[in-house]
Amino acid sequence: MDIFITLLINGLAEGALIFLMASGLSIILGLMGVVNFTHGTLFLWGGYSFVWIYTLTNSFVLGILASILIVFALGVFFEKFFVSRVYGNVPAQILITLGLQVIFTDLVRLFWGASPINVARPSYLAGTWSIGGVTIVQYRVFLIVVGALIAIGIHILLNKTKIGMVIRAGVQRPDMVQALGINIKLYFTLVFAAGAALAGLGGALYAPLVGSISSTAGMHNQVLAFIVVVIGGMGSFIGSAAGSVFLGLMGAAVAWYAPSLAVVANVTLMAAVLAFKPSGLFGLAVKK
Amino acid sequence: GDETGPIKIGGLTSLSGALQDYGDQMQKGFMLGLEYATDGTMEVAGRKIEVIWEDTTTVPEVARERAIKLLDEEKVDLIVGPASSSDAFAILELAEEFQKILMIEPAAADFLTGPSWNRYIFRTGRNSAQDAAAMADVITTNKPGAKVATLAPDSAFGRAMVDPFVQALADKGGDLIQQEFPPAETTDFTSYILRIREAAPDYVYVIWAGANNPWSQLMELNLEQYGIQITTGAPEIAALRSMSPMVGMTGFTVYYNSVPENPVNDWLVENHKEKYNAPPDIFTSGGMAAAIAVVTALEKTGGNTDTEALIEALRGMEFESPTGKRYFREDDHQAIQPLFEIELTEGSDHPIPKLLRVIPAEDIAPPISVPADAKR
Amino acid sequence: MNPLLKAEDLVSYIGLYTILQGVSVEIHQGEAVALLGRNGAGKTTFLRTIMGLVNTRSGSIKLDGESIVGKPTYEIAKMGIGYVPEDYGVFDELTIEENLKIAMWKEDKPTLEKRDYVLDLFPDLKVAYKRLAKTLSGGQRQMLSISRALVNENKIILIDEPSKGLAPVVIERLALALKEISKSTTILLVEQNFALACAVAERYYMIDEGKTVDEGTIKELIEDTELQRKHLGVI
Amino acid sequence: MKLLNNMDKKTFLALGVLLVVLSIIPHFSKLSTITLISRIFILAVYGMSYDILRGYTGFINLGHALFFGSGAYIAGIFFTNFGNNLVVFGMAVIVTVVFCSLAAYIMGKIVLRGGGVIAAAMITLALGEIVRNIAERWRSVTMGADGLPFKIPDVFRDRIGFYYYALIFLIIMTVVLRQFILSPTGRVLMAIRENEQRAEFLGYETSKYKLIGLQVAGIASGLAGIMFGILNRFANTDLLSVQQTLNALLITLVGGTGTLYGAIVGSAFVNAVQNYLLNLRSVHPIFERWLLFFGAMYVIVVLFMPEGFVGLWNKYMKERRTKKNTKAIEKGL
Amino acid sequence: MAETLIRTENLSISFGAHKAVNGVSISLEKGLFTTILGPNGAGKTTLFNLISGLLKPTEGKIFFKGTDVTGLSPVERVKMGMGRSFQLTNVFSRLTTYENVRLAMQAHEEVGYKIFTDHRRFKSLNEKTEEILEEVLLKDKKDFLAGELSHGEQRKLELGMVLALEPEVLLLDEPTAGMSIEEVPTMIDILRRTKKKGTTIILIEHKMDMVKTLSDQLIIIVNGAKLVEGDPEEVSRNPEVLKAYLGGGVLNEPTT
Ligand SMILES: Nc1ncnc2c1ncn2[C@@H]1O[C@H](COP(=O)(O)OP(=O)(O)OP(=O)(O)O)[C@@H](O)[C@H]1O
Ligand SMILES: Nc1ncnc2c1ncn2[C@@H]1O[C@H](COP(=O)(O)OP(=O)(O)OP(=O)(O)O)[C@@H](O)[C@H]1O
Ligand SMILES: [Mg+2]
Ligand SMILES: [Mg+2]
Repeated sequence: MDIFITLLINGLAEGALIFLMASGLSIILGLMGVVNFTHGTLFLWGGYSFVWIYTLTNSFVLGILASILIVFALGVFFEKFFVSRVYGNVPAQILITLGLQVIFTDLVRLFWGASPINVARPSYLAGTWSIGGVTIVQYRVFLIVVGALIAIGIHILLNKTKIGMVIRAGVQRPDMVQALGINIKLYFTLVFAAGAALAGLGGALYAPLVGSISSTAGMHNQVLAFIVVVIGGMGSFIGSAAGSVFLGLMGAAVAWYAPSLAVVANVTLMAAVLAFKPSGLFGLAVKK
Repeated sequence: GDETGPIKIGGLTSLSGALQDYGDQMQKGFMLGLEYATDGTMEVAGRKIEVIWEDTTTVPEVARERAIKLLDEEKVDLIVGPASSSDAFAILELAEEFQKILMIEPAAADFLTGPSWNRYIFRTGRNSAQDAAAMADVITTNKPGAKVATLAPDSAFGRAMVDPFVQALADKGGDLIQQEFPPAETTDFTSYILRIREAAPDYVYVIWAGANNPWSQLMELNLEQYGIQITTGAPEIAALRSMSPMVGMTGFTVYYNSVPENPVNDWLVENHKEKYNAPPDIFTSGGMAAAIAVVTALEKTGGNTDTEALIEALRGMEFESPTGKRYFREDDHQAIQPLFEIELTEGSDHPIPKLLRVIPAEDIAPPISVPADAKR
Repeated sequence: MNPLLKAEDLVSYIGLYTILQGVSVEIHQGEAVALLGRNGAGKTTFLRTIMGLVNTRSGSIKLDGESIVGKPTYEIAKMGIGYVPEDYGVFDELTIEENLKIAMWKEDKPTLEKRDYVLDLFPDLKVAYKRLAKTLSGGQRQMLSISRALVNENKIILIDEPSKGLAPVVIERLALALKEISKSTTILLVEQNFALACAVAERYYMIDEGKTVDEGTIKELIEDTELQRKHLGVI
Repeated sequence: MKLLNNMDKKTFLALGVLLVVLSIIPHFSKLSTITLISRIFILAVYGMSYDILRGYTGFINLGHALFFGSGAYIAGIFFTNFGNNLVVFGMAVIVTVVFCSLAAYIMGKIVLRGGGVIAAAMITLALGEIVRNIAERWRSVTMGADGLPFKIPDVFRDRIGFYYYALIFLIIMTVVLRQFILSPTGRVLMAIRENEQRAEFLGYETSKYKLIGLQVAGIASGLAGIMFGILNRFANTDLLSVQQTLNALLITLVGGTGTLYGAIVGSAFVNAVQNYLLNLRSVHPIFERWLLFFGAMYVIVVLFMPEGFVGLWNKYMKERRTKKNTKAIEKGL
Repeated sequence: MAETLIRTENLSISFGAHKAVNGVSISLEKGLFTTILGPNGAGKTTLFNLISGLLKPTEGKIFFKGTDVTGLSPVERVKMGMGRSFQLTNVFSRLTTYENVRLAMQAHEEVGYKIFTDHRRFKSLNEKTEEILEEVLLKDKKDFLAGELSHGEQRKLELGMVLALEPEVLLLDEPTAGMSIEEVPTMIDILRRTKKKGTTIILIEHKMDMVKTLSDQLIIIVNGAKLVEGDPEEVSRNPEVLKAYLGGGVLNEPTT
């Protein structure tokens, strides 16, 4: 029973972490249809910016804010000069974002080195609670809370404001959205940057969990994010959230019952889901 | 080749990509080592030493292409490197084809001086079997007949580290009761650690490299309270930084700047600090060892770079290194060397390994796994 | 009086092709003008050039005396141009309601009055109000597309073949509505349905091979069968 | 020959000169250059195989490397276990063809159920990863992530000789693949790329056609894999990775998608640039960050040559033709 | 009595609560020209989608040449001799006009899965393609990409493609929508000739004058169900039809 509860909480926390890493991509890939290979890099920049400011100022909150701001700016830069030229052209998107990924990952190595940089959790989130035989790590609970808040917040933002609507329309017919008097380019830039900032936040919150950040962390998390978005169903933000929790719990279960399958569990799941339900588990139809 | 011109050494290692820090350290160590071994003249027997560095980018095909360039175009007399075992694996055959020596440092996979070995391959660095033997030695010395579990990534690296440990532990009378292999990128070690906790070993040998390390989770799940000791090989400084929860742990190390006590290391620490404003690290020490080995051999041949002469000189040759004396075993050209039992103590930037005992080289000499019919 | 929309010697291109090669059109406040011409003459391209969706090489387009060449499309739209594209341009993944909503944002304070007006004009849309636009029939898409241009206060509306795919009753209703609207809003209409063009417009321009080749009043065109034969090939 | 009739004299002459130049190059070059060019030839075929998929069927396969890597592994495993002679080489070729067409069949059956470009890209990504993981864990045969070095038949050992084999391989594969895209089936694939539903309503069984396309691409890629394996005498799991697939995508995009020959130009460009950048590190320390420049190349290609080199060339030719035409018209007036 | 080519039995489909096609039973003889009329959203296109296999009915059956094709895929139906055009233009936009038609031709000629023969070798195919292009007035645009054609030209291309299929039954969904007035007569001509060749044609169209001159019979569909069916003149005078569909004749169509 203790083990069950421990696994459940850890699975949920993993889900929350996965969601934080994937939510940005859910917007950029799911909503805007951009196959964004810079995701992992944005994640890295989030993590490194956070560590940088956090160690400099000793303030966890400032570190988080800095990571969001810096990566938002990077997002604006990426979108305005590069991604905006390749909407609707998937292979070009893959390549141009791949190029940016190569460059900006190498820049991370240039600025911060290739070896992992260490980071501790802030004292107020560093502890654990012991209830019976169950150990609950405060930082994981914090992740669950943040993940839930972000999921709800963005869901509301996309559904109660015009942003979601304009983007959905703009992806299909950018010319007509313009002809109706809406500056779709501005929307695209801001939404892309917001997605980027979420990726950055993911990186910032990831670092204290695992205790360090390194330049190779991006690529793996990027694949994970793609899996989540696709399993959850492209274009469905809530689907991504559900997909993340599902993956988190599944990860915990596989690690406990069939650890030898853990390495391939995620991709296999993705292939299986897509083969039988191309639209994803929770999504609307996949477009195009 | 040319007996009067400069001696050309090809330095082939990861200078970009994920392993760039290893390559970088090795490069610095090698250059310092040349300086040390030639007393700053960068000359052996009147011939200048010239090093040409190439980047494998940690991609085996590129490693091959660069190696061919070094051998065919630059006509180097021997190659030192690389950092990645896979890169090394891809160029073993080129050494044979071009009949030039490949001095491996610091790639550690066993088979390089084992099943896949050829007579042109030497390795100054330790291999994973030596690590395994050292670990087994530390554990069984502290608790004879100990029950041990391992926790290593489910990757070539993880497996390559655990496999020789199984044998080494059995040889020293330990009992391996549990092996856990989480995916290399996992961020949640709970299931694996819980299973180890239930198996109740005396020691858990943790093998991990990468940002997503298990240290804090090992502490959170209170293994020590269950009477389980955590142990590992202390890594390079950057990775040590993430091990602050592990202060007090006993384990082994290949090198830490304050651990070995000998004049070579003193020189290295002093000069490295002067030049780079930081202490040397594991792969710096390795690079230096490789340089000393090369120069020692060249001195023996009197500056003759003929491969056969060099092989002759290197076989069984003893040479200095920052971790003490090493020698190349005749059968597989693996450098036999001491490792160190250490305890992690509090440090300002990272936990500092403190020497408990030098593990003698002979005690941890790995089994010879070169095929019996290999051409020597 | 200054013309509301004035295009002079307009030359525009797509990629390597120069498509308009000299179109001059002048439309005054409160007029309804028809743009006629064969398939591939360049009518659609002209409307798209006004909207800034096709690049201009030379010539000028002025709205209320202000040049709009080179302005971004959304600014042109905001200056008071409504546009009904030839291929409907409805947003498939949005509901009818959302399609109309997006169109209404152009104004700072959109009123629901106009929306109710179009829903009355096209009751089909009212029935399908909450459905995704991709489920609409061909004619219903056309209705939605027209409606999006009518929910705002515009100075001028550019309409590209609105009758296409509509049932005769609906065309009739549309004709009456456009007639009504043209009292307050200027209309530039591309139309192959001669009857509808006649019912709505007072003047016409004829385009052929990317150039304006003729202009006149609709009345003349109706009366002069020779002219009809020449331009339209009817009779 | 029919093929020649379709080309005008100038093209024919240019090709002839190119061929002569390529034939004599190895006698004036260093080994590493010869290796580099051999590698360019082989990766050009790999790129073309990708172009068949991406350029002619519109299908973005992020698992394409699994064919390529399998080819290299099959060659390696066969040479290691059954001896390194030409008979075994023949066996490896046959097994690769069978394996790739089978793998393509299975992949097709899973992927081609509808669901769109991105879903297909993701499924193939997953399939590729699964195969890579299998190779990584099947250590008794593949030696896992460390890679598998192997001995090759003696005929291939001479690097200059192998250069010619690679060149011949490229020429044969170019002719074959060109025939394929010019065949009625190739035309239907283009139709499917444009509008699958419409192709169905013309009576084409699109899934069958796509399967054929995928199989042809898979086999071509597998054969390129064998050659690549022989060139390097080494196979490792990187050859099965997404990165390897992306290399193919890069090659085709640089050269121009849907042009077939683009892949040859692309392969030459990409490999030459990388090689050049790595050589530059001794010139200036800034080139130690060669990845920055390499990444910039991706970006620049997409931004300034979205149609690739061949696309750019075609556009230039078209522009010239239209200009000529307009001039002719003006003169006529 | 002539042979029945297409028959539907109580054909229905629902989208949620909405019955887009509601118990339609029709029976069309070989060689007949039938026009389907009805208000926007009546279910005409949906009926085409059911007959051609794009949608599966929730109820009812479709028979083609005597066999039950309800369960067959669109491809199989095309192969049996059914061809359709689309209301929203549906062509291969980045292939040339010529290639669009040629592909339709190739499908019809059943060239098969040849993978190493040059497509240009099939001479007769190429000639016939040229003929069709000539017929639909697109000869001078044959090297243009289909996507570069104007709307009206794309409609002509769409028609050319189905003609190239030479189907036994031709389902045309508003082929002349957006076509210029001067070209409509040519299209009428083509349809006449096609009919003469023995092709059974089913047309959806809103241009009344064209409908009247061409059709042998009219079927009026309102709210997904068949309202009346019969002789064109008679049906178009039916008061219900006038009210639901034709309107009061405020606009005078110019007579042809
Ligand atoms: N994207 C494009 N690229 C090249 N040429 C184009 C493109 N779009 C249109 N054209 C060409 O421009 C000319 C004018 O097209 P346009 O669509 O403006 O005609 P139109 O008068 O609206 O015809 P229709 O009545 O058929 O709609 C046509 O000959 C067409 O082939
Ligand atoms: N998924 C759906 N859900 C609900 N209603 C739908 C759906 N798809 C289509 N409809 C409705 O079914 C009806 C039939 O549409 P259809 O396209 O067959 O009309 P049509 O007779 O061809 O009209 P038009 O003349 O305008 O082309 C329309 O009212 C349409 O709104
Ligand atoms: Mg038009
Ligand atoms: Mg319809």
